[in-house]
Amino acid sequence: MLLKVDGLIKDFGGLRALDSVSFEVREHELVGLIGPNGAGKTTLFNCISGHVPVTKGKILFDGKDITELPPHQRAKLGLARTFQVYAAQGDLNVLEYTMVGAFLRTNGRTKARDIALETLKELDLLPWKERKVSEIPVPGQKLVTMAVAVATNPKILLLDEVAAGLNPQEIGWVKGIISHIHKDLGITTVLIEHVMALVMDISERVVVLDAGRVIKEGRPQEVVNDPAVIKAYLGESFRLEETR
Amino acid sequence: MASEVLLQAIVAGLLFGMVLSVVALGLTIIFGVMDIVNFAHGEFLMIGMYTGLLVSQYTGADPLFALPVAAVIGGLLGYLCYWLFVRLLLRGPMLAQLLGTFGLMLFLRNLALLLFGSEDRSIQKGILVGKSVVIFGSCVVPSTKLGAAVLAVLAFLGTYLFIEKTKIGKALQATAINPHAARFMGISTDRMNALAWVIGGAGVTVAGGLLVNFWAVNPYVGLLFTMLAFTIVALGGFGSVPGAFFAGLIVGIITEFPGIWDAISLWTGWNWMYKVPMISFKYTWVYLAYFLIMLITPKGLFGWKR
Amino acid sequence: MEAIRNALDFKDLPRSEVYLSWAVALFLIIFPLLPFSSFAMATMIQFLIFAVYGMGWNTIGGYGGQVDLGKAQYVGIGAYTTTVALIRWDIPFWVSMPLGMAISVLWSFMIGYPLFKLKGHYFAIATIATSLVLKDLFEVWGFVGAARGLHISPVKYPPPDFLRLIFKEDVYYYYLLLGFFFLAVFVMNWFRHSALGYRLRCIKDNEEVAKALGINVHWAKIKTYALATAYVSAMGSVHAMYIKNIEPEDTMSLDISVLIALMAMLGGAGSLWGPIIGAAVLVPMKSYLKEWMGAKMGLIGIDLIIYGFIIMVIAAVEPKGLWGLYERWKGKRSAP
Amino acid sequence: MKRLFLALGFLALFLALFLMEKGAYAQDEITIGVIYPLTGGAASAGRELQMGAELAMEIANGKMPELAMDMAKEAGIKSMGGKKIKLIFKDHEGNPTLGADLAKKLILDDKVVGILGCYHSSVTKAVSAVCEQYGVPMINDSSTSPVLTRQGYKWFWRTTPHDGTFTMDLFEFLKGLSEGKAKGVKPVPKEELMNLAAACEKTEWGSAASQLLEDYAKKYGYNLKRNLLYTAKSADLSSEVRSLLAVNPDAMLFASYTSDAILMVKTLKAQKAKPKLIWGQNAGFDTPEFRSTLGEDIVGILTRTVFSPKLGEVKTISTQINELYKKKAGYDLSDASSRGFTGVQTWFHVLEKAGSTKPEDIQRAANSIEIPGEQLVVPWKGIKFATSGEEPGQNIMGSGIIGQYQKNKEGQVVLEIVYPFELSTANLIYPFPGY
Amino acid sequence: MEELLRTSEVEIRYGSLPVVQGVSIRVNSGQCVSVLGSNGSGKSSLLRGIMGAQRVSKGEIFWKKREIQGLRTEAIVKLGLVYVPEQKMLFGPLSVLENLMLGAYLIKDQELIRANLKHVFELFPRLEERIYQRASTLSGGEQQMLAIGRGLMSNPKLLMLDEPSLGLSPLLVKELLGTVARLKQEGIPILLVEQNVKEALHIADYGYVLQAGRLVLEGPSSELLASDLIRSAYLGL
Repeated sequence: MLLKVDGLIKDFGGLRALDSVSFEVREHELVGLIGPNGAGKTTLFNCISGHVPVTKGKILFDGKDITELPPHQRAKLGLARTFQVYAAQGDLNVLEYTMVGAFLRTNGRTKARDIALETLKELDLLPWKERKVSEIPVPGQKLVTMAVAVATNPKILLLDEVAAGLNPQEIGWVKGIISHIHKDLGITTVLIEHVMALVMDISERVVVLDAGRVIKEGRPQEVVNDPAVIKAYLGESFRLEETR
Repeated sequence: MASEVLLQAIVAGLLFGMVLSVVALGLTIIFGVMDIVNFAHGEFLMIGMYTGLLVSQYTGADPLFALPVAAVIGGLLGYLCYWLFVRLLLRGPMLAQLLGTFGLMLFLRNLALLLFGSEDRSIQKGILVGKSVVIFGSCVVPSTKLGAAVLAVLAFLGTYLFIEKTKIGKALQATAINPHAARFMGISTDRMNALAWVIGGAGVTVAGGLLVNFWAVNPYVGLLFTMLAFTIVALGGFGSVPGAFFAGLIVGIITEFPGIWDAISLWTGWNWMYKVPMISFKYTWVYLAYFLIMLITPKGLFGWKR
Repeated sequence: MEAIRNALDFKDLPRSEVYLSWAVALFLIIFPLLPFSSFAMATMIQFLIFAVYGMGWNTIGGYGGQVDLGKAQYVGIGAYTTTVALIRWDIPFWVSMPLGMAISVLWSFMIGYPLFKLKGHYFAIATIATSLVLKDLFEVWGFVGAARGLHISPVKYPPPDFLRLIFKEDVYYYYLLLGFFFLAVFVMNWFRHSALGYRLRCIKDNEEVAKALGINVHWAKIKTYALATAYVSAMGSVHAMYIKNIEPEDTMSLDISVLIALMAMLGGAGSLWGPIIGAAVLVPMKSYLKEWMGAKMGLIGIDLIIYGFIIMVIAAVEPKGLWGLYERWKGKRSAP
Repeated sequence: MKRLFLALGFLALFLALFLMEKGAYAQDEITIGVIYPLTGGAASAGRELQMGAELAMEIANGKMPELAMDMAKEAGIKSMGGKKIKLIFKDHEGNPTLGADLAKKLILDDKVVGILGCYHSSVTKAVSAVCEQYGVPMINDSSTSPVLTRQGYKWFWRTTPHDGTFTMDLFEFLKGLSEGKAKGVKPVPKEELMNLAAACEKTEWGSAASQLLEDYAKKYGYNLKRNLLYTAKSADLSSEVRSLLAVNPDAMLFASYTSDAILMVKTLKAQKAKPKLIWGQNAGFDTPEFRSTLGEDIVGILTRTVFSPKLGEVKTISTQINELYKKKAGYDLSDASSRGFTGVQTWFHVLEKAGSTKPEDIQRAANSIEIPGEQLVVPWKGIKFATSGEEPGQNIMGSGIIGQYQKNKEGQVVLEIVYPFELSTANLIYPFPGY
Repeated sequence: MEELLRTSEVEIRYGSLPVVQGVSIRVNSGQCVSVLGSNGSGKSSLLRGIMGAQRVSKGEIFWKKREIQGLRTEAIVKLGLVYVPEQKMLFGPLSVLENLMLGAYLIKDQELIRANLKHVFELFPRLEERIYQRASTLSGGEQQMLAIGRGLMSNPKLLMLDEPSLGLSPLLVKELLGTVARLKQEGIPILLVEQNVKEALHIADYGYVLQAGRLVLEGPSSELLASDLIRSAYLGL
């Protein structure tokens, strides 16, 4: 068991964003995390990566309780993530930015550079290496943040909506990269995604969150046909029969 | 004796604090409405002080009558500053805002230096100048200070009522709380920002007009008050108007800490206390207070916004 | 070893910039041989001092995006350490300067820890506050001469004295400062390429992302702040030996902090050449405007009026400063 | 190509900037650099000094046989073939670093023969160090911190007596007061004047003055209950005054520059302070601005000084110069202007004696001149610099007086001399009338 | 049926990322139109674009046949388009009444304001009970009521509701959408953005379905309800 979330509760003021969420990610798995707007997916990521403190519950990573650790220490243990909305402002170029990730494992500039170049090559981003992150289009930025996360050499990678706003062709491209990261680099991946075409296609297992609770867990096909899931997405009284 | 000294210090601190709260009023409104820190705030105050001084000097009228003039000049200045300059800064990052208001500070300060010279100047004639009021015993208060404090409270109350009781005041508050939502109500945020600068500018120049009754003015006077105002705004809570008032009083008393120290040393009779040059730390405590407040309660006493 | 290689590695700069820097370096080296007035010399010395101050500021303020307006306190600590050490115990400059740096860095750790819990404006104002508190303290502390300050007597320490760094002619100070200046550029170049430098630039961009990449944001800021401090403190020490008369009101005034920050910001925060350009433009402008229009025409303060106005325009038009303007211009040229 | 021209243009401009800065003055003039605070908190004193110095320069360069002064007899410096003195004024704003920069510039770029200045003791200290380094003679006319002549400098001479003398005068005065020596006042028991409180500005001058008060109070057996330092630039002194009043002092002693002296008296008035004596260590307490701003509020205040128009009653030269000065400035000579005048006068005598502008000659001349008291506007026995002992370069013939502001018959406020007792021009007002 | 609002080939970008592409919708007087789509499909961006709160990079927006693209938000509000935002955007520290009065900021006529207030309290009696309470202390449902009430205070000529049911319990959703239905009955034109497909379509006359920023389906509500495409738009099947 690589990651285990146990009875996680997160309150914002009076609002309970996560309510006793428990789920597990096994090594070398690719898990999709879906759910309607406001279900608490990103909050869950923030709790796991340590960007927001949890109210109650436990997070175990690689057999270690990381609930109280600050984010940078979690990253050192091998937990990497990307962000949903992140538009770079700074003047780092793609290579330099990827090197920041590589510096987690080494302090030498040459070595970091080598790691970064290799990562960029793996993800087919080499042609962009001299360009400033803030100057490339947002879908590209998302790929770069993935590359940076991969450059930290993580055990697990949490991807937050990498395909949002991409066109089908680009989605295909991203899909390829994700499965490359997962299969060839052997990095366990958790994926938040709204683009169902992507999630359903590559996830081995899907966890559905609604209103802060896990309402369903299982293989993609199972999940989409689950009445509870459909209800969560399409509304109270929506029945499958009506649409047929 | 000790209690008299203590009382004197506290009275003086409160009176000064009342004026200070008007100094901070504009800063807290501008900050509240548009999240921008105006480092030139003290320079506006300095302009108010010169206005009070010059108007009374050339017309022979009492400096207190110069207050409306100061308010108009300050308001106008704030308005111009907003439309010509600050509006452009808002597009940039925080670094540019800091840089810009610093530039404004240097500009105004040295303009005053060019126009008025670097000498200290103070009011010589006036209804209140040179008179004192005995509150009781040896507790003597200069009438200028008392008058300024009373008018300060009135000015503060006026502004407070304007913000709390009028429609435009409410719109200003709404802009401060959430400018996007305010826009959806049909409130022009640009106009509200300008209004904040007008009120801010007028408030602080009026404070300057009050201050000049008992405080000498030179082009460099602004910085001290900028720092005092920042402390008050931090203590009262960024953007909080009533907070500014009470925090002003507290900071006023902090500046009179040497008097309190004297009272304690008289009380206890400890001679070593006389040797501590507490008077040199008059404002040091204020700066320290800012630092500590920001670390302990970043939202201040009345803050609703950070 | 790699650190030194990094420090000397300017390969990532465009060729034109490299040539230009060679030209500037050459000019700086031969400058004292040219027939200039002592005033020009003094101005150049000011330029070198402020360029190094600005480079120090640039690490935390430019690359880190933390606007620090309290650098004067470190100028003060550096200046006072060397001067006190010289006057009280006759410790030579070359020992007391590192000592001053150590004390400054220690102090920066002490106040940096709480300081960096604050962000943005709050941080900027808090740095002013700490600097003022320290200044007030120095103004009453008899050991360091209180408000009357300290004074290095030319009788007690006759020039030239290479150990204590006491010279009569400015040219000695000039070359010494030039050495420091080049060193500072190299250290800056190293910093730019070091893990810390990269991390800091990432922090400036987005702290949350930085955290997720395993960067201890608070600690990285404190470390960089210490580096900035070391720069400023070392220059403060030299500055003290140069002016030979230090007092809190002058050495530790907020004006110094503001000038340091402004020069770097105006030149271009977060770029290698920014602080140098800022100092190269502003220092001569300030002193010559002051001399011509201030002293000769009686327009007191005109230097800072123009100065302030330029800063306002730059802030409103191009937040990245003069270097930003240059880059934009270059970008426009290369775009079509 | 366009870019190259642009770059070249900038470079040319840059070089031009530097090259334009080279002062050249006519050879037939002897230039003296004068560094005074022409702006800032002590600007009014600076202007006084400047006008005094200019008046002396006019007299030295012109011919006014009606004046009983060596300086007035011939135009220019006789020993150098009638060369004229030219003063280059610079403004140090009360900032020592700026002062030192200006001195360097005067010495290296303007090639001045010597320096005069600088009022603020702190600035004088910095400037004198520069002069010492470059071996350029400096005469100080107006700084009174005793430290200045104790630095072992070979190129520094001071005409004015320092605060040691003035402070001793004060305590002698207090002592005389209890012995009944003061004109028109019955002996005051020492117990009545036992408790003193002092406030001095906190730079070089004030902190030295503060230390002297402490020392002399101990020596003379008085109780200095409070001795605080304050910032001359502060715009509000109410807590300082309250702190002084908290110890219920019999006499209040101050060392203040101009604007803070005015503020101090105003605050005393607003607080209804009523000590028996108020004494000012000159500087601020003896500027025309102090008098004109505060008017009758200063009646009864004592100040140490080196000049009072009343001196004319004993010294004709003082009256004559005062008349000339009045024509120029519109009001009487003051402490500052008379010292500035005397400073240039001393320079004249030194140059006359040296006969050349070589620093060594000037040094030799300065160490050996002796200007008799009757040539001076100030009430000193003369000017003669110590060449050995504790204070080389200090004028050993200087002395101070203590004046008191009193209202004369015409209702004007004038400075009457009350100490030395034998020079008294009026009865002492004691105790201080209060507000 | 007079045309009120029409967008034509609108494109909105966040940076270089297009979130709305070539979307044309139309609202006629007296009509309730619903815009549907899963999250991230660009519904809210579209509304914000119409309100001038989001820069529209391409396309045109007409209000009563007049081009309003490029106007400032304040000016658009003045025309009578009222937006009730997704995150409610209440003025938390102010009271319920003050919030409502700010909704009527542009109205000068005191009588009208009083009448509107009465109308709002009639629709949401619970708001009247909490009239002096701070908005931030209200429950989620009450906050949504206040947001709608505030919108109604300015006599809207078109009310744009952005996911009013978000984060509410099923019971509250029913109640709230009931109120929306009532508003429609009263003749107020409504543009409703909802996730809650079924409920929304029951109220609306016409619907548009967005997927990844593009219009994939449109038609009268009854037709949409019967369509299979809607499911694929949401669940990607």
